[in-house]
This record gives sequence, C-alpha cells and structure tokens, in this order.
Amino acid sequence: MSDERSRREVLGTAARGAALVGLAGLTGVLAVKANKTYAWSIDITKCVNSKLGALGVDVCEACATDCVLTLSAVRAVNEFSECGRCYICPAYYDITSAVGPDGLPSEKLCPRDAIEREAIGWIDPDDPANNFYEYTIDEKLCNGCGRCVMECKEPAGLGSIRLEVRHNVCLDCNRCSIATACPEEAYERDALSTV
Amino acid sequence: MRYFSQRVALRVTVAAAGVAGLLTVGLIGDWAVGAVHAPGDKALVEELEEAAKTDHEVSQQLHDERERQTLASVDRKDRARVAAWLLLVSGGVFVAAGKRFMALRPQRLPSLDRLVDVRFDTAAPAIGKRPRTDESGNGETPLEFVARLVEQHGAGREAAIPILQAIQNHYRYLPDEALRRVCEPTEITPAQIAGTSSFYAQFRRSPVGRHVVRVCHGTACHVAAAERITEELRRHLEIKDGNDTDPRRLFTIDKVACVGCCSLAPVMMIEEETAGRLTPASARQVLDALELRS
Amino acid sequence: MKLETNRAIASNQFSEALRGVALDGEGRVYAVGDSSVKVFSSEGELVRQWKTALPGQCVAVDDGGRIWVGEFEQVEIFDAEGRLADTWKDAGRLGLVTSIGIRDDDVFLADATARWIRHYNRVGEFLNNIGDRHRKGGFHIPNGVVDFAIDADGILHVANPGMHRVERYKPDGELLGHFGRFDGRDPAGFPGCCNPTNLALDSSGRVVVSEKAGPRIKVYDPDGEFLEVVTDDLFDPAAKNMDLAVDAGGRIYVADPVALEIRVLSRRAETVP
Amino acid sequence: MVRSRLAGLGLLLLLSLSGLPAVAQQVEYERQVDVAPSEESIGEGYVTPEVQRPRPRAMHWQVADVVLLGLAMLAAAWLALKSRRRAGLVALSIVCVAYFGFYREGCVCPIGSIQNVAVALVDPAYAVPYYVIAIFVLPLVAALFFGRVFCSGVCALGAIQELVVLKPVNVPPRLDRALGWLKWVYLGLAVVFAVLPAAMRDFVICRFDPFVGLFRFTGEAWLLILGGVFLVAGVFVGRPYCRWLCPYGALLSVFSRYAWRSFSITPDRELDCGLCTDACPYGAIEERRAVRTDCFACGRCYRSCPVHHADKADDAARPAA
Repeated sequence: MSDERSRREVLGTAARGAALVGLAGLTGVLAVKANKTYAWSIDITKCVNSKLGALGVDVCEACATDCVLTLSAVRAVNEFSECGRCYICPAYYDITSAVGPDGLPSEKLCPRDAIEREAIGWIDPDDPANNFYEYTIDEKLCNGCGRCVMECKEPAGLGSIRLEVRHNVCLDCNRCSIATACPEEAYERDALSTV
Repeated sequence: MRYFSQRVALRVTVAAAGVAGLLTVGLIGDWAVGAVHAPGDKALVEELEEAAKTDHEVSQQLHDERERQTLASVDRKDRARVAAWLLLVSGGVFVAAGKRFMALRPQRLPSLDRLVDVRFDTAAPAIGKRPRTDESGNGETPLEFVARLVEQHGAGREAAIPILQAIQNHYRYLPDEALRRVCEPTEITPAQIAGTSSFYAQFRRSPVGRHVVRVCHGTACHVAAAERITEELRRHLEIKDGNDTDPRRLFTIDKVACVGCCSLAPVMMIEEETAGRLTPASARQVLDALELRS
Repeated sequence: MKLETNRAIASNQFSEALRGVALDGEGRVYAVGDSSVKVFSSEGELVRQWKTALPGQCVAVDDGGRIWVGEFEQVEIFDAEGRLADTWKDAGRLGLVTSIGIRDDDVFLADATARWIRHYNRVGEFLNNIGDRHRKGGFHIPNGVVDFAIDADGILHVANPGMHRVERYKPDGELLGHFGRFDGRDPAGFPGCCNPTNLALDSSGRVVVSEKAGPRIKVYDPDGEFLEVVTDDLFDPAAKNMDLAVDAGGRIYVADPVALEIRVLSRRAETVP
Repeated sequence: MVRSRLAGLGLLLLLSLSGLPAVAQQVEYERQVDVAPSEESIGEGYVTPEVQRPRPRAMHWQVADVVLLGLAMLAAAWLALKSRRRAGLVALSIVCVAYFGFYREGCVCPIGSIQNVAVALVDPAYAVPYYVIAIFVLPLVAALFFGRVFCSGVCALGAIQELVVLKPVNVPPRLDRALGWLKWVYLGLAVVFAVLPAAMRDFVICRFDPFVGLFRFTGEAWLLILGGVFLVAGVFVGRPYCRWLCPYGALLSVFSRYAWRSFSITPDRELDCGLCTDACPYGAIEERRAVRTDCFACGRCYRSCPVHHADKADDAARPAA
C-alpha cells in the first residue's frame, strides 16, 4: 500500500514537474519575441480610406459597421497641425452637390453631421474665402464611417483626417472584429510602440 | 434574510423574472425595430441625397432626415444601456431571490408508500413481554435456560458478558428474574451484573417494544433536526419521560449515532429498514402505517 | 475629347519626380525633376542634361537662354550649356521655390513655404512681396505649390487655389482683379478644396490651368470666361500640381508627376477660336 | 468654448507628460512643403489645437491585472482548500465578475489567449505581449498546484454561470462525458483557425464567446441572445459552457490531474456521507470524492456537508455560551 502510494506520488510529482518545465519553456519561447505593446491601431498607409492611390474606390465602412460597440471605437480624427483649413473642405462639404447662392456647396458630407466648421484667426469681413477654417470632429457623433477620410486624403485634400482607434473607447478585444473585416489588414495590434 | 419569508421570496423571484423577461423582449424588440427600419432609412437618405444634388429645396429635408436618424441611433443606444442595467439588476434579484426561495422551500414529503417501503416481518415473535415459563422460546423455563447458558459458557466471572448477551438475545432485554438466576450457579455477583449491564450500551434492563425505532442522531441528522423527530414520536406514542417504549409496548424509540445514510437525513431505522428525509409528520405517519400493517 | 495628338516626351527619363516644365523661344523643352535638368528638342529628343544641387522644383528660361531652377531655399542659374552661373539665396524670403518668372529686369520667385511671390531685380535685390491680401500671409495654397505666369503686359496671373481663383497682380503687388469660383459640378468652376494648382498663359493671353482630384486641364479666355476642358481623363487620379507650359503653337506641355513624362496636348486646328 | 479648449490642452499636456505620444498613427506624408497654414499666418493668437489621443491601457494597469488574477486564484485556493467556505467563494465570484467581467470587459482572458499563444508559436511575425503570456500561463500553473481554482470564481465567464445556478438538474453521466468531448473539438478548431495564414486567421473562441457581449452591454444581437440563453440554461444545468465547451477548461482538466493539492472531500474533515454528491451541480463528485479534473471548486459540497453545518452551529453557539 505504502509502496503503491509513494509510487503514485512520485509519478504525480514527475508529471507536475514536467508540466511546469513545459510551461516555463513555453513562456520562454513566447517571451523571447514578446512585445510590450498592446493596442489595436490602424495603419493608415493600408487603410483604404486613407491610402494614397486608393482613388476612385468606394468608401470602406468596416470601421463603422463591424466594431462590437454600437458606436464604433474608431473615429475620424483631424490632425490640426496638418489641416489646410480650407475654405471649401471636401471632407466637410459634399463638393459634388450644387453650389448655393453663397458660393458654398449645399450639402455636407458627413451623414451624421459630426464635423464643425469655424472660421479662425484673422477674419476678413468682406470675403469668407479669404479666411481659414477649423474643422473639428465631434466624437460623440462620429462613427468612423470614413467618408471624410476618403475625401480629405491626397491628392484632393491633405490627408489630415485619419481613422484612429480611440483607446478610451476601444475595448481592446483579443481579436478585433474590425480587423477581421478589414479588407486591407490595416489593423495591427503591435503597431503601437511605446517605451 | 431570516425575515424573508418563502412566499415573499417566491413573489420577488417571479417579479424579477417577469421584469427581466419584459426587458429582454423590449431590448430585442427595439433592436428588431431598428434593424427593420435601417434599410428603409438608408434608402431614404440615398434618395434624398440624389435629389438634393439637383434640387436645393430637398437639402434641408435631407439634413433633417440625417439628423433624425443620428439622434434615433443615439437614443436607441441610450435606451439599450438603461435597459441592460435594469436587466442586470433584475437578473441579480431573480437569482438572489430564487436561491432564497430554494433554500426556504419545504422538502417535498416523500410518498407514504416510499417511506414504508420496508418489509416488516409480521411473523416476528412477540417480544418485550416479561419472561414466563411457558413463553420462554423453546419451552424451557428461565431456570433451565440459564442453566443451559452456564453449562455453555462456564460459571466463571469471565462468562458474565457472553451469558448476558445470550439472555439479551433471547428476551431482547435483561429481565431481573433471569439475572437473579444467573447469580445462583455461578461466581458472578449481582454487583458485577449490575455494573456490566449498565456499562455496555448494548444491554437493556427494560423490555423493548415490538419494533425498535432507531432515530439517527448523527451529525447530518442532528443538523436536519433529528431531535424534533424523536420528540414528535415520543409525544405521539405517549412515551413518558425516562422511558423509551410506549405503554402498548409496540415501539421503542432509540437514539443512535450515525446509521450511514446522511444523504437521507433525517433518518430512522426500523429493524433493518430505513426511512429518510423525515419530517415529524412523516415519521409519525410511518409508525402509524406500520402499526396498521402489523 | 479635342486632343489631336497625345504625345509624350521625356518618357523614362525621370525616376522619382518630375516637377517643372518650361519652353524657350526655339521650342526646346526644359524639364526638372529628380536632381537634374533635362533639355529636349521640340521633337522630344534628349539634347542635354545636367545635375542640380538639390531636387529642382521649377524651371524657367530667360531671354538670354539662361536656365533658372528653383530649389529648396535657393535658385540655381545655369547657362545654356548647363554650367552653373549663379546661385541665389535669401534666407527668410526663399523657401521652396515653386515657380519662377522673368521679364525684362524683374525676377519673380514663388515661395511656397511662406506662400508669397518675391519680387527681385536681375541682380537679386529684393523689391517687394506679391500676394498680401491676407493681412497675415500670402496665397491660400493647401496644395503646396504657388504657381504663376506673366503675360505680355507684365501682369502676374497667380493661381490661388484655396480661394478657387486666378488672381492678377501688378509687379508692385497691387491686385488688379480675379476670376474663378468654386463649383464641383460645373466645369467652369474650380472643384475640390484647392484648385487650380498651376497655370500658364498662351500667346494670346488665354489662361491654361491644371487641376487636381480629378486631374484635368482647362482653358479660360483672358477675361476669365471658361472656354473648354482640354482633357479630364488623361492623367492618373493621383496626379497633382501638374506644371504647365504653352508654346507658340498653342500646344500645352504638362509635367505629369505620376507617369513622370511630359504630355504634349495640341488641339485640332478647327477648335482653336 | 475657448476656456474648455484651453483646459483640454492643459489636460493633454499633462497626459503627454505621462508618456510619449503614440507614434504609429503619425505616418509622414511626403510633402514638399508644410502645407498647413502656420499659427502665424492664421493670426489673432490662434493656437493649433493638439489632437487628443487617449493612451491605451497603461502597462502598470496590465501588471495590476496580472497580479489581481494571481491573487484571486490564491484566494480561491485558500477558500477552497483551507477555509472550505462557499460563502467566500461566492463573494470572490461576484468580485471577479464585477472586475474581470463588467469592468475589464472580458478581454484578454486566458480562454482567448490560447489563440494568441497558438499564433505566436506558429507565426514568426506574431508576437504576444508579456501580459498575455502571463494571463495564459498563470491559471495553468495554478492548476498544477491547486487544481482548477481559476474556474472556481476567478474566470468571469465561469463565475457568472456559477452565480446563476439555481435548480441544477442531474445530467446523466454518460451524456455529460460525451458532451465533455466537445471542448476538445472546440479547442482543436480554435487552434486550427488561429494558426491559419494571417488573411484567413480567425479567433473563433473570441468570436463566439457568449458572455463577453453581456459584460460589455453591446455586441452582435445573436451573440447577446446566445449569452442570455446560456445563462438561462445555466439556471438549470450547472455551467454548461465551462463543462462542455470551454477550450481552456480542456487544458485545465489535464493540468489539474497532476495538481499538488487539489480540491478534495476528505473523510476526516467532511462527513463522507454522500450529501455532497447531490449538492454538486456539475457531476464532479463520484464515489463521494471530488473528481479533480472536473471540479470547479465551487464549494457547494462543503456547504451541504453536515460537519461544516455543525461547525458553523458550534461557532454560532460559542459566543452565546
């Protein structure tokens, strides 16, 4: 009895030890190529809506429609330091719509009216075209549909508007469902490098 | 939670389940309505977009329609969030109240047939009566019986226990009359007999009833209120304090340690058969049924 | 489509960039791109080429046959043989030089960094700025290139794409007038955020403009009346800031920055009014 | 408006001091000049608003999560093996559902990390963060020492099912065993789909996780409904997902087989009466002993045990006496 018992114990200890060694090995293998970063982000050089050269294609709405959140964690973000402050912003106006009496396009591009336009700086009272305009995206309304991104990119615009994963909203899913749907594999988890 | 009666628990459980159900239906309904309307809304916007390119009048309409849809989606999201929280709370209440209800719920009374599904040996000898010459088993007198035992086990002091056991086996208790007979042909003294018979739990000095009912007072049964069973049976059988057998000599109520079927607690054994999951009432019924049969 | 021929020159000559095109009086074509100047005969044969110190942004040829190449923060001046004759620098006034105009004693350099046109004399003395309608800055050019052309009267025609206008200035900086308006549907208007990007004048004073997104070439009469769209489907959709030159025969030379060649557009004789 | 913008800017400055801005999203365009108007040319004291880029969850929070996971498992081990109190395990379950479920919203969990690990082992370009390695390995190590303590109340998916068990019915052992094979099939499928080439790769465990949507209050409708169905089913059938589908449970059942000290029902500390067999909603007690590979260490057996009741009664009586 005691022999059998001790044999079982020895076998159990051996199995446990082997499993621990195995796990340690696995950890080592993984740790060697581990990175510290961990957040989904969009590689805008791949994103259809931002990609230079992806012209004349339909807007990709995967970011708006495929996020597990009802209001996607992806938002259009205007990088102000790169924005041309255009009088007629193709991301704000639907520049294919008819021109109204004020000389401006009659339609806005954003289906959710999430962009605000405001004249900034020194303002010419006589000539609205002679002003700079700031375009601010209301993150409460924006759902990341990417239309403005598509219109703002070069060569039509300056590409100051990009789709970005807002990390305060993003749930950091293990497998981002937008990434699964993204036609260009623009979603990467290790693209975000931090110190 | 003690003040939370079973009926209240049940009501709360049902109410919470109802609320949760309604919320679920509401959530799914809201989602379904949105899903059904979505293609139409989209088509409407596209139509208006197309029209607005040529007709300036439409553009305000398009703007309003887009705003309406945006606000509707924002509203739906808010509604869903509120409903989800309420659902979470009502689900929690349902589970908590449900657990309380399950805990308070009376153990369902097993059917009487199952309880008395015991094969009582009705042909068992009538026992528990004072030993009389003509009733002593195989016709021998107590004197002869004791003499035979002494012959069998010897007359030394060391024979006391076997002899007492044999007597107990025979009469199911140790009648004074028989004990007195033991002292005569042996070295065993009355003091020794008194000591031995009172020391060992297996020896009884008073006659037993026709059936010995052993109510388990092991840990499980103790926890399951075996004491109440014993008390109820003693009350029912009108057993007086200090006695363990009813005046009719039908039943002897015995407290025993664990009988080894705690899963049925509280449990009593009658002869070799077991009745479990007792309540005071069902225990009483078992004995009544047994009395009727025998 | 009113194009009679669709000829391209300088094909396979530039590997990274083709930014400027200019013509001299004899019809030779000067192209700058990468970090070199290449001279082609009117038939498109490579005549001469030489290196520039920095990537060239624009090119112009003066009456004396000297070649001016605008670069970052400097202008290099070569003689007809390609020998470096002079280098102009003017810290604070010359950023990225994207257009050069020379007429008589005046030299106009477009500084795309500060969005002004700088007026110098031949010896490099700064005279004045052009384009100060906006109190704080010059032209509205979100596209990165200031382009202008000088007509026979010495009037500067400047593309001000952010305002969707072509503006006319006197050399001293006085605004004479402008034409153009935004319209995304009517070809007479300038579409998008910022058009036209570049312009050139033909011998009769018509204004040829290039637009981006989608790239097209249009012609306006000297009064700013829209005449025609020369082409709107010849260029890659990503082509922008296409430099223009027009020869005496009305042929339009377009530096195609995507295909890296110079497209020569000539209209059928009967379509020329 | 201006004030709020200034406040936002100040906040942003503070934020930017706390860590370097995310660089990945600032891809340079090849532009000849700085095409955006400068603050100087805009004039009137205009200040270019800084774009606020909320940082992803900071490293030290990830470390905190791992530490919490470890502590929770140690607590579960202590409660299950030493203190033998179901009440404590229930409290732990509630805390873990609240934190790992509703607060952390379920990602990354060890169950899903199987796929990350599988991909990392196969795809040389794929790396997993230390955080995920720790999340994946810790419960397995814990299983080697204390059995499936992770399942007992630490795993949010398990804990929420644990809490809803109300009136469990007995699943016939043969059916139970047969369904138990499903988790191995699921594990296999998950690994296969995970190690496919990147374009076809799919994390099926995460995609079909029935509870994560509930934790997040959002998700695809059919998945939320499926989660609800699992919970309602869980009222009557103890932990259906854990027992029959959880791929990580499959791994844990192997590791817990060699556990150093596992959850046990012992004759000296318990009554050895068999009440526990009825109390176990998961069919993990055979012959009055816990089957360590199947046991979720919920502690219901202890609660049902007369000895523990007697102890409690004694405890209750003692101060009065």
